[in-house]
Amino acid sequence: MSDNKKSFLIINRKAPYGSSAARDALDVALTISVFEQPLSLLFIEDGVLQLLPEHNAAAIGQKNLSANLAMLEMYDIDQLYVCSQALEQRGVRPADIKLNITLLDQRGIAALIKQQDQVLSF
Amino acid sequence: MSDNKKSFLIINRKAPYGSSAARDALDVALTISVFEQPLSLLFIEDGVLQLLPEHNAAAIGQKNLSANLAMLEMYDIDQLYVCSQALEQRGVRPADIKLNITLLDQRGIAALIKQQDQVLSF
Amino acid sequence: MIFSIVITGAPYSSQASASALQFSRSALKLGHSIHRVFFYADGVHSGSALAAPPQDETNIPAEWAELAREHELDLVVCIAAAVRRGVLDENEARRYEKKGHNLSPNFNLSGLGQLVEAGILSDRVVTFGA
Amino acid sequence: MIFSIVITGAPYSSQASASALQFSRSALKLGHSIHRVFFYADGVHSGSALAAPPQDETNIPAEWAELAREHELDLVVCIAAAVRRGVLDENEARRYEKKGHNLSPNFNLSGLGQLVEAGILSDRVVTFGA
Amino acid sequence: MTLHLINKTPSESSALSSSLSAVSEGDALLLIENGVYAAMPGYAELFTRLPGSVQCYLLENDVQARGLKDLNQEFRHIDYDEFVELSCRYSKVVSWF
Amino acid sequence: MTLHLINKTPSESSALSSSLSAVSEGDALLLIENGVYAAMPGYAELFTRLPGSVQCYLLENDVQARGLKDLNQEFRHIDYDEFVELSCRYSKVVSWF
Repeated sequence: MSDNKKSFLIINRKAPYGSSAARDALDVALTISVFEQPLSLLFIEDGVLQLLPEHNAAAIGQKNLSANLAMLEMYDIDQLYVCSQALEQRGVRPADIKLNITLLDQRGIAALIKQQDQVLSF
Repeated sequence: MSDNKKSFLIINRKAPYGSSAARDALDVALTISVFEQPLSLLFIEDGVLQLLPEHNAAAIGQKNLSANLAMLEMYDIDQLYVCSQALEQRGVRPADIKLNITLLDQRGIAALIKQQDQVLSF
Repeated sequence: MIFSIVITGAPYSSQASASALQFSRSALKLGHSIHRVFFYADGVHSGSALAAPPQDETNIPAEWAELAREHELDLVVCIAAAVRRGVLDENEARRYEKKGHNLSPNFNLSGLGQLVEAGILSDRVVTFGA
Repeated sequence: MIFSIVITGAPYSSQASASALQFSRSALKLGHSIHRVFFYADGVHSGSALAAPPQDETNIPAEWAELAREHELDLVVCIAAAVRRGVLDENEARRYEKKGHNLSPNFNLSGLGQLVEAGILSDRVVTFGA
Repeated sequence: MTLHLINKTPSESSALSSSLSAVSEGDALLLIENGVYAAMPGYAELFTRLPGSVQCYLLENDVQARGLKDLNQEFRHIDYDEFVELSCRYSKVVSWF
Repeated sequence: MTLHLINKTPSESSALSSSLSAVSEGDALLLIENGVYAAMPGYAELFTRLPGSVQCYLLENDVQARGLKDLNQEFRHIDYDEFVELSCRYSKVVSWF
């Protein structure tokens, strides 16, 4: 591994708002990007629910996650992978998601994990 | 409801040791019994795992739950109900459980809940 | 109706305390009474006087304290759950020889008897779980 | 091997911190080094100086502190996660005008950069999740 | 009659499946917090075996927070005031988490 | 090659099912904390589709704590020292919780 670069993958498995996991994961993503390390984000299981548009978290006294998600683009974090099966199970159409994502099946997810140096899960 | 008596049901749904839920539930059970209120305990889902014998929680720096379970008998808490389906799913034989329990199916569980004044879940 | 509320989840790691707060506000607004709010397990962190959330986020301990002042709510934090999690009042800090204490002044530490008594005296107990 | 450890669960509500402690002891005993232990999310409660568990239970904050003293471990508590959950050092207590502070002296508050730097400089990052 | 309160998604805990198997005739289900995701179209089948006498509710605050649309039409959306009223109307509240 | 660390029972989270579908040839699974319950006989079927090259381990401390007997024989019991050694042998550790 040259020049202290490591490839990071952040796995997002939790729905937003019920816990701090989604926000915690995005904060780590932005920090990895500040350190200019190769970074991918993978959304599986309930994690895909973070990507639905038009949140109104003020209704439960929280801040919208979408502001943090929008930061991803500002920070040029563009390796966003989404489990297609998780979308299907929940009845979400890929077109519902306004971010630029790459759909992966199980085999693709396993391959993505295999390629990384460090994997952090949330 | 006469004389400020209420019937309580404690639902145990969590495996022991991974969190404090099992211990928290038993502490509440003993307190209800001190107040001499009618009390039943229901073990469903992972909660049935609390009833397996021969724990050795010292291996993970905790105290055995069995001491707390033994207290149930000392306090004359004898309404212990266990979901038979939860046992089956996990491959536990009713004979493996050394406490005096009553097995219930789904219908029996629904009926038990229906009878109570207050239900606390853990 | 007489309600009591049980909270077993910590702010941030669960929505339990925030939901309970909104439920309690509605119940009081509708003319019901709240006999007691009981904080158990990780719920005890709702009683922290040291929590300092960002200004644009709800300060849950502060909102409970405010609601308690307005409506003379009885906010009880389970003493056994609190002490092991590092939520102490002045008495407990002295007992355990700790240098500080961090229980918000609008909350009280007490035993599980307060939960059971609430169950006996309330028409409804609503648990907001972790 | 250089390890770093991440802990996201609170003592009692999860086994994360206790498991991480045992893993760290084994790693050090086997001659490996631990670059950093990073406490994130509810993991920050492992750094509480006020936790007073019963005498016959493991005192997790105390055991981390002891391991840190023996092996000069770098115990870092995420500052943003800690401050909102009411885990403060003297500086943060002053900044937020709080009367007390409760971070155990063997722990330090710092930013997420410490987690990422640990990921870059360590051969293995092992997360103990809530 | 019981009001069952569920605050977890179908995959983050067994809360929903436990509650569904513990329901009696005339009970009600109320999904709150992450529980509201269970009203997404992909999960409709979970609720098909409920007795017709069981009313299903969703806490609108939590639905809005999460940007959910086109949810299961068997569920009526309520606010916190109605949540309190439901807690009164049913003789007890059982929480599944 | 990856060491997958699972610390939840099959019903308390989707950690196990997620990890099983993310495994590659030559990876290993290690069940710790409540994760060890997945080695109970009732759950044997969950592991039948794993590639034969995937090694399965159980943390003995957590097994003993819970009084578990007659567990799935596909799993080798290890202690914390061996847990550390496995973390070295595999090129990274991925946690599922």
